[in-house]
Amino acid sequence: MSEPLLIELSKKGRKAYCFPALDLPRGFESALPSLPSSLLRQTKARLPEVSELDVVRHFTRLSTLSFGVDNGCYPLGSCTMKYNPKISEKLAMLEDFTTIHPLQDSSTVQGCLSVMYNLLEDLSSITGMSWGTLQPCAGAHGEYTGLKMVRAYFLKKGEARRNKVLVPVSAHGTNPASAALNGFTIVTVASDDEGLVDIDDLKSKLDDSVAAFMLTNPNTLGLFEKNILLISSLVHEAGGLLYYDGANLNAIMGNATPSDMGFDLLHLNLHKTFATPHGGGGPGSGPVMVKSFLRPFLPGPDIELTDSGYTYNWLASDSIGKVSMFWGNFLVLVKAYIYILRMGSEGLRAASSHAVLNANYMLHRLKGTFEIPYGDTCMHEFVISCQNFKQEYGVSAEDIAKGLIDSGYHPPTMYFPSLVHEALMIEPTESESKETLDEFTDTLIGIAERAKKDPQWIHGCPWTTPVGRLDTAKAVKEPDLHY
Amino acid sequence: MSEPLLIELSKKGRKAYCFPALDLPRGFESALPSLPSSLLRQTKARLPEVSELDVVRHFTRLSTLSFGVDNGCYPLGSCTMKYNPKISEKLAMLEDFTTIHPLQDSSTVQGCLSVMYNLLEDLSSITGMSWGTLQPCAGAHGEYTGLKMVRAYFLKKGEARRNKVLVPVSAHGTNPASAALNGFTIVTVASDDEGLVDIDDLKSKLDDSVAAFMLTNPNTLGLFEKNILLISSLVHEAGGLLYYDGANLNAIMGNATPSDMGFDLLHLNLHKTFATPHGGGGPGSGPVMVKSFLRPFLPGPDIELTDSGYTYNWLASDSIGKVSMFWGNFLVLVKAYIYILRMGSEGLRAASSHAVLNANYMLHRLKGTFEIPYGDTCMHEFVISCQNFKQEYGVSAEDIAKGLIDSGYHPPTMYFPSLVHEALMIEPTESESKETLDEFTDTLIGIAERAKKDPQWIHGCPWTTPVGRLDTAKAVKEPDLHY
Amino acid sequence: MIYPYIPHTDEDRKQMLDAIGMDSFDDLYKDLSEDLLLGESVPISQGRTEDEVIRMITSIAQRNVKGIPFLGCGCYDHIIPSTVEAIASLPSFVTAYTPYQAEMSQGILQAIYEFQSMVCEITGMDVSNASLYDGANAIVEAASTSLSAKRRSTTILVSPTIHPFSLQVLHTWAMGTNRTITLLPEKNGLCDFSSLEDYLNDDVGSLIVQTPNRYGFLEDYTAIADLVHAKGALFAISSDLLSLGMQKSPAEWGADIAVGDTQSLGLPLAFGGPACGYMAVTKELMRKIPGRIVGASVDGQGRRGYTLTLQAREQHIKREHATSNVCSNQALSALMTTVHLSSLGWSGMEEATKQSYIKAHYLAYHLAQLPGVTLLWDSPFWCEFPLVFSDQKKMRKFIQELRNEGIFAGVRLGALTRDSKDEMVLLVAVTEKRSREELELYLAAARRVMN
Amino acid sequence: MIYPYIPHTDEDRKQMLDAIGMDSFDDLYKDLSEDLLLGESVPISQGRTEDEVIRMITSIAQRNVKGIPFLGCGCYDHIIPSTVEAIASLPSFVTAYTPYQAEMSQGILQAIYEFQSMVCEITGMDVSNASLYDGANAIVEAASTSLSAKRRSTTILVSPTIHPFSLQVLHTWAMGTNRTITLLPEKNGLCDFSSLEDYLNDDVGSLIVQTPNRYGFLEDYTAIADLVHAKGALFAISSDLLSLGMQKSPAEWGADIAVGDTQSLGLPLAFGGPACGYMAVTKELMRKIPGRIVGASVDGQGRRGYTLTLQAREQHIKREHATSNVCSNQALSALMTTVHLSSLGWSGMEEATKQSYIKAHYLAYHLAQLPGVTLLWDSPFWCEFPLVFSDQKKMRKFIQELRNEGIFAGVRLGALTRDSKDEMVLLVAVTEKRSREELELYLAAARRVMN
Repeated sequence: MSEPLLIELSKKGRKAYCFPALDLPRGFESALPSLPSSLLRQTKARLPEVSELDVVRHFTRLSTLSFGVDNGCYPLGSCTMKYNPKISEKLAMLEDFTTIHPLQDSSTVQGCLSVMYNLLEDLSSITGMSWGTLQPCAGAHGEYTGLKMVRAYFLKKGEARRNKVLVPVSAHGTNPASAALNGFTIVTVASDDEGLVDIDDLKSKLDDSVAAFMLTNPNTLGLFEKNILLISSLVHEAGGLLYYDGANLNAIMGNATPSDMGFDLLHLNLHKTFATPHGGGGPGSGPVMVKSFLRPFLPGPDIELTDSGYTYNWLASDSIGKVSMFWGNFLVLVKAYIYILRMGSEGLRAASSHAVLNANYMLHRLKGTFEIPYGDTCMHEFVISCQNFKQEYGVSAEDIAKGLIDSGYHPPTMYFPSLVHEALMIEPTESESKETLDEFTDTLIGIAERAKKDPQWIHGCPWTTPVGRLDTAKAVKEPDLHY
Repeated sequence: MSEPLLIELSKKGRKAYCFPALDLPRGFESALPSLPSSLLRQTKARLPEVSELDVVRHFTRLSTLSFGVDNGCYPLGSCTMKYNPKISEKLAMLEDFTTIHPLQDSSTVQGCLSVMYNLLEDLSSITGMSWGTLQPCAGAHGEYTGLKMVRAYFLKKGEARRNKVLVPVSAHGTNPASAALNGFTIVTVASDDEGLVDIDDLKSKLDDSVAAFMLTNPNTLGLFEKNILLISSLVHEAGGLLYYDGANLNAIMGNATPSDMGFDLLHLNLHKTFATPHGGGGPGSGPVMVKSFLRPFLPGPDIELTDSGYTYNWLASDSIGKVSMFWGNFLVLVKAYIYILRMGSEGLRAASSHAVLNANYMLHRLKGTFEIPYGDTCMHEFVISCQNFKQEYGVSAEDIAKGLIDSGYHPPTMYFPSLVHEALMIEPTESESKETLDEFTDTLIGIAERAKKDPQWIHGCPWTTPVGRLDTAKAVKEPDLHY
Repeated sequence: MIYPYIPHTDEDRKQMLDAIGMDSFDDLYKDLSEDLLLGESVPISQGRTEDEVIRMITSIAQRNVKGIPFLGCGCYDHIIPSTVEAIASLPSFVTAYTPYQAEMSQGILQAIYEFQSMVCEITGMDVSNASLYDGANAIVEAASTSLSAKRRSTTILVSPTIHPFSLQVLHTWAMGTNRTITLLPEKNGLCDFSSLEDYLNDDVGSLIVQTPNRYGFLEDYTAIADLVHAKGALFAISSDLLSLGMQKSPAEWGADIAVGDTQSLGLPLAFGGPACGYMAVTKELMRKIPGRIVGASVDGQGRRGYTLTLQAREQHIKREHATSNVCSNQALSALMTTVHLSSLGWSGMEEATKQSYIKAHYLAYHLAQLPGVTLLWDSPFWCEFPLVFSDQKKMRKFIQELRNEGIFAGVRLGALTRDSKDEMVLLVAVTEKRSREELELYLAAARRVMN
Repeated sequence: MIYPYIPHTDEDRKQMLDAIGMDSFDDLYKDLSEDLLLGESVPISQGRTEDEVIRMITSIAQRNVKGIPFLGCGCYDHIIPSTVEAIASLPSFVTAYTPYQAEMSQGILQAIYEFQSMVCEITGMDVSNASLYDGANAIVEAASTSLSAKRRSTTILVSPTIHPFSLQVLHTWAMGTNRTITLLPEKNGLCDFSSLEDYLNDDVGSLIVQTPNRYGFLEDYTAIADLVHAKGALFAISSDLLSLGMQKSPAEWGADIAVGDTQSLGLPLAFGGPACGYMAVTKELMRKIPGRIVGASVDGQGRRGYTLTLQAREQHIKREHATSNVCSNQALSALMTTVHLSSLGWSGMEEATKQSYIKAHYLAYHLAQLPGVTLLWDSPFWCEFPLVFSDQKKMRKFIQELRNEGIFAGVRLGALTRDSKDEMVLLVAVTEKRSREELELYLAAARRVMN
């Protein structure tokens, strides 16, 4: 069933919330001069006037028109939709966290600083890096922060000429966008037949104008860049830095470190690898971790442990400055810290191993039905192509994805990476059981088989949702962006 | 979509929860003699072995197969399904309440005792009674407790002969059941043409064997017993007591008191009138409030306010003893207390007035379509009859109720009271807005109209639920009560 | 006029009154004579805003004193997985009524069916209901069921070692009726069955016992069921449901009725409520059991579904002839227990019972070394034991000194029974949740007081 | 081997490895050279059980000191209705991703559409996005949008009175690029526009100002928009969204871009995060705005539905040519603001701003009577004001004595700017949540210190 807009339920004079009456001496209010009228708002905003029950019912119903990991399998490639532990949600809402102001004196926020300091220590251990910052609010924000440090590093070094950032053609879109935001010129590096970085192409593009090569490893095809040590030495020989996009860390966490692979800095997505919830699109958290030579460039303030407890350290002279209003998405940090405490070193290693096991198991079960353009095995995710369905039956990747919705699954990522035609990118994560994987793959194969015979059915999918596929062209041509 | 049983997802060795390792000196455990084998369990219980995500998904899905007040209008007659404030849920879960043991010394539970004492004070004011007990866990439990006090009172008075309890034919089923549980003989009093207590019949049954007359006012037809003061004097003249079933207090709260009507004792349903949630069937709470002459018979312990704070008082020599393990459903009491604090005296009066307004408004809108066997106006609820639909079109009250489900409403109470054939008993409560009432009544009228023309459709309702009407005869004949 | 939780605007009120042909709110109450209508509002305080109530309730709650609870006596501080609160706060569960409309209540019905199944599995019995108020009331229902199952019986034989409060609740039930509660003798903290046959006359509907009993002791019911059954009476055992992770189940003892509380499985202390009574019986008693029961069936298309069933037993059908007056039960508490058990599985339940056993014995062993206290009898116990003091002043000091360390040392049995023979007895409960540090803190303080 | 949140049994592992033709977990990592594979596990602690983590985190959290916060500076302690947390904790919202699959995400999409609508209504602008990280990053995005909207512009004119941290974040954005941040002069705590025309050269992409500004003052932008627009530049105003319940809206000032934070509307302090940046623009800038946007459309049957739209602006399509790199935003925070505003309505929002105004002025008025402190300038303010001390020792004592009363007296502006001229300035914030008692407690303590 669809739900009207709350404003459509609005009724003049209805109230869901009342404030306590003003309890100052009555004389004061009347004696107080009001603001100059030039500063006063002239118009009213049209907001819903509804009862508390209206608010609760409206949003409760909207929640039933949404789908999260708690509702079912959500194998969205590159997004690591793993289980978000309930204990994290509970503890992050402790009043001793939620009622603390970010500008209290450091002596009164030792709990918060302790969480942040210890989380940084653990993330350093997990990545093999020296230290980092928790300020970035999302993965892309981390990329921006990391590349800003790269810029600052080369400026300090007197290598202002380094204005290029290389990205593989298979990179996440945020990589080139974040580089561009920092004023870098983006140079795309080709993939070879195996779906890996084309070493010759890379070599041809490495020169003394290159600031960094951004790489996610495993890459977005779910393939480990086997030549990573070679890549690392090539980039470093050219005087550039190697940047690790941590979106795919869930493939290697605890089994290998970006540091050993030669990466100089990286960002993490706590809302992917460290099990904090995605919240329908955020808040996430994108800490940046660096090797020691980049540490002076980290955003301020740093947190230090002194004899009198944790304190802020604003002193780093080469710091790029702040990247967020305060200290980052603190409550998300709490949840990530809890996840690490729960899992421990062996648990984190097991998480990535089982994520890789799950992906390979699914790949194995699907390869009879779907084309696997790159690789016979994979890391934590893999990409299938529906091109043969498209060509032979006119059935697109989107069609097949939409078919899954009626069976209670969230579809995989569609049409990414662009290297693969009619791509579906599948990442099961370690949270899913063998039974769920079996059911999901059986369903997907069943949809593919039925689609061949029943094109009308598949083009109409999904059938069970409150709306079918929407006219997205109309949404662009005749934008209706608010009530 | 349907959901399997969790045991059907069970897999040997899977775990959703791990306990901390035992951390006692290793020697101790091995030196400790185990229990005599005669005391040890021999068999394993078959419980689900699943992951934490399995647990979360299973019950989250089950929640989507349930319907509460937060999901939509729930006009279940005699159940007062009003809005359950979110603030009550939040505050009842304060650790300072949930981690308190019932047998801590009274000096360490002043917070809990304060809630209970002040709630009793407020409930006394609202009902006009002298004092009460919060121990009963539900309305029926309150009835049982109240009638036990009636018994104790007459025993003490030397009137053991009073072994009859009168109930009107329209009484809630719990009334006679609770009386029977106390060893009373039940005598039913007829209704007159108006649906009210038949005074002549009452008179004919009043004698010196009558212990009490149980009455809910307004009665289950939603009609106020206009002759209540006459009834009261008749019962009292016969030496009996007048018991008030508080299930329908939401019609008069703040506007009138059972005390003024001549009732000697009563129970309340905090989960109805005082907005605590029903929880899918409980926990509720059924305080009993009494006039002062019955106070010595209240269950123990009482709570007293002394110079050193709140204390338990176990001393009442005529007390009927305990009726619950500890002090009642304490967290429910907290929620009811919060509701009273929020509403205040004017708010409580407004609640019942608006409940009555809503019911009359609905009655007015429905009376062109449905037969209203009793009364042209009502109190907080009313009963419609679908008998004409049954006779002319073969459409039952159940059919019409099931039709509402497909429109996103919970049906009204069906087939009660038995006085009315093909009864639907509707109680909107004050929480529902005029708009919701309009939509609900429009829908109900629409269903009734369609049912006349389309019997096949109405007999198949509901169509949109994961299961249709179940074979209840089979459920009784071939009981399948566990996995 | 704006009231919390009432959506009506002035315009609504006017339109609605107009529609029903009334002029004012007074007309709504025209059936009430004038002397019944309150002139002034009831004498309670004015309404408060949410913010005011938050401050007020938070501050009231803070007047409670928290401590490390070594308190038991029917309410225990066990570990609860985070899943329990997360699930039990979902609004479709919280704000629903009893699932009368099966088609839109499959979630709640299935959860109750799973609850019943788990209770049957753990007790070993055939049929469970959907919950009762608490353990004490479950005993009352067991007694009622017995009398209705055995015609003309009026007496319930009761172990003297059942929880003192359960016994009080049972006495209340019998008070003013033709029912008789007869207590068996007690020996070394256990029910003494040596003369059981003498008590078993034709009036007896059932024998009701409890294990772990009021002292925490585990009782041995070898051969009892046969004796009871030989006289046509029923045998009912009350147990903390969690204890059945270790001790022999009611079915294994040959019981006809298993009752008790599930509080140890997923419910917080919460000042003693809501708890969650359970009751399970043999197939023979299926149509005698009180309360709600959910059963599986099929719809017209053969799809499996769940529904309230065997309702012919219930008050809303049978009225005074119902097996009980139960209407509301403790459904949400039962859901919490169901989620708890789903999270633990059998191995987790075993682990919880085992660790409680070992930790309780660790504390008992070391306390028993101290001068001035002894363990009251040496009967086998699970997670709670009675410590008897030789000196009442010492006992008070013990409790006070431990309180100063943030520890609630135990429950004074005398405070429950108000019986002078129990005055020197402290019941100490230890669950798997008590950490080693907490145990050592207890012991250190105890040594300081007693040495 | 049992790990938290990993469901695999030993048997599963074996079966799955067998299926894929591998012998062990090592085979899964065959593409990693041996020197990349870690021999030992990473040097962090062993896993802990839930109960252990609950104890640990609770105890860490308790090391924070709570107080009555008169602290603001971009993070304010306003009243939040209970509906907000209740809704924002529903699992289908919490555990969902960005709503790429519209058909199964209508709930989230519609909620975002409602968020956008409310931001448009309150700012008066035409188009809002679905949220940004925080107020400081919203200013950065405003700057980026300006430069991309006005070709060949490289300079952003910035008011010196924007939040010190926003200014730092903006400087970081400019650092190492061809972008220039030029600060206007300041006068009496307000941006001084008297020489604005001199600054407005062709390089200027936009003028960015903030009101209430870093001191809490409300600025007057009469005629500014015309001046800026005359030079082809854009005018961006940053505001606490709640403040627009009282002060003139960005649209009313003629702004092209409205940015800021919604933290004051439904988000707890939470040590500063998650907050929720907002950005709304004129129709002309619709295709330049960064971040997610939800639009309404119809499906094949003509049913209204919501979907992410105008994606051609975004990084996953346009890569380096995108309007921004934003991918994750603060969706759940935006939901909280949406529920908050839905609960308050316009009258509630007005009430909150009005009460904050009056209470802040009450405190300011009485503090200004005290010796040793004065209000820094007498510009109009809303809910926050700068108090300047004549003596640094007195200021420290003031802060410390109030702390002893459980009050956080204010934010030292110097701690943010690390500028000696700000050392004696204390920024005091008062919201509608501060009760009369709390205000009097503050005043009483202040009088004790200063008199």
